[in-house]
Amino acid sequence: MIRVQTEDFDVGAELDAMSRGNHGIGGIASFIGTVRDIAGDKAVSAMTLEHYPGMTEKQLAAVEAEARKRWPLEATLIIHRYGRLEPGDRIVLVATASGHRQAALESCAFLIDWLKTKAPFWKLEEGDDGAAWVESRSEDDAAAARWDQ
Amino acid sequence: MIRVQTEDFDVGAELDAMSRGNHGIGGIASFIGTVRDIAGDKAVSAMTLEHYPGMTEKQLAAVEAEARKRWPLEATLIIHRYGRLEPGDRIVLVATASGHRQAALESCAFLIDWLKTKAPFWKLEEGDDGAAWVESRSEDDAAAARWDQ
Amino acid sequence: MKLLYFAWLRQRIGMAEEDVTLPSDISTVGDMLEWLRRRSDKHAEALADLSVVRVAVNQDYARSGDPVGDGDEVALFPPVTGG
Amino acid sequence: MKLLYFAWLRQRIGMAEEDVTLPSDISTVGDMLEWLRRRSDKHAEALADLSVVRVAVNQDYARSGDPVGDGDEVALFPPVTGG
Repeated sequence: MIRVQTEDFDVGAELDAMSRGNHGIGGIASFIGTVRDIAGDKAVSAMTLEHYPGMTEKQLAAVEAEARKRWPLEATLIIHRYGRLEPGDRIVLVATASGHRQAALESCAFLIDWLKTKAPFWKLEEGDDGAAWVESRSEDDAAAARWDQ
Repeated sequence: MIRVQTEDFDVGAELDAMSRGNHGIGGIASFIGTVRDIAGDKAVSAMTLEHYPGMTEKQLAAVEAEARKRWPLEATLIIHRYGRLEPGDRIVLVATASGHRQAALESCAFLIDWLKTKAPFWKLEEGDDGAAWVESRSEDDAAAARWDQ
Repeated sequence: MKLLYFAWLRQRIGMAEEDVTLPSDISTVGDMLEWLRRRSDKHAEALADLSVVRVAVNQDYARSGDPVGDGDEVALFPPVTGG
Repeated sequence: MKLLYFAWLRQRIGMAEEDVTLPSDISTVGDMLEWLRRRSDKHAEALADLSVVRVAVNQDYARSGDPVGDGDEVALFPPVTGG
């Protein structure tokens, strides 16, 4: 399931809902991304996430479908917020459920790695010197690329 | 933090509690292990987890300390249940929080892999043919061993 | 053709979207970018370094040699930074 | 010495724990296991295949050559299956 929204989400309720009643599930792996109050050596007081409605959902669905092709998954979930967020706020939740632990753990890492380089979101960080667009990180490209090997 | 208990736990509340107020956290990775209704080709109606009080906590604390030595972690959590559980019930929660996504994801996988081969728990599965002790899996040894490389 | 701009490309070009008529002799993403650069000084400045410009045609990533036509929805944006 | 048994070792030996006095000439885990096998038929049967028996001395994993003494807490159990 894919959701793109401004509202926060209840992690416990979301993980329960994705696994409830499916007793073939042996493990649920999840990753929650949150807003840090620092970027490099610069203080961050808030950030605004912009995205490309339509393409976002299309790309997230493609990433989810790829994960389901690579691993035997019982359930997958991606929730990504946009709009203005403050330090400590949740940005994203990805979760995968499988009969097998390694499938859940690996596919969860895959989802967040691919999401970071494919989903059309952009972060505008607010700090002491005003607002600045976050630059993409080569580490993120490398993290996504390792799944191509 | 380490907890060994019979009671269920509230995943959302636990993850909130471990990260609340720490705005250096950028990612929280977690793994929830649940009881499956099948083991191999055998139906499972319930399981009872036995453990070695004292040694369990000691080994879990050692695994947690090793993770904190290997990765820059802001918070770690291991909750493991014992006693009688039914399909769909949660068995274990491991979670790690870090400023960095890969540190959280890798250390979370490390914690559950090492826990599986070091924490003194034993599963007695109940099925159509009565109760049987679960045998250890060589895949679990291999999963734990890859962190030694 | 519907053009969409995001993040600092939107800010530098000064608009979120515009409708343009693509000349009939332009059929690839690369040629379209060269043509767009000549629309205004702001376009030229925003598209000066194409190594930091990503292109999507009908909501899928496209490269310089990929085809593009006047009926497409085309988006220009910087490398993504979500998650 | 306090001996603890878990899982099927507890069931086969027929008790969860026992207090024993370790002979003074036994100083390693391996020698202790050989000695324990001779305590009863149940001990012998439960400890027949040592490849599926793990030993902890004072709540840390121990191997055949590791030292053990009469004041230690020693646990015998199958390979663990938690998580």
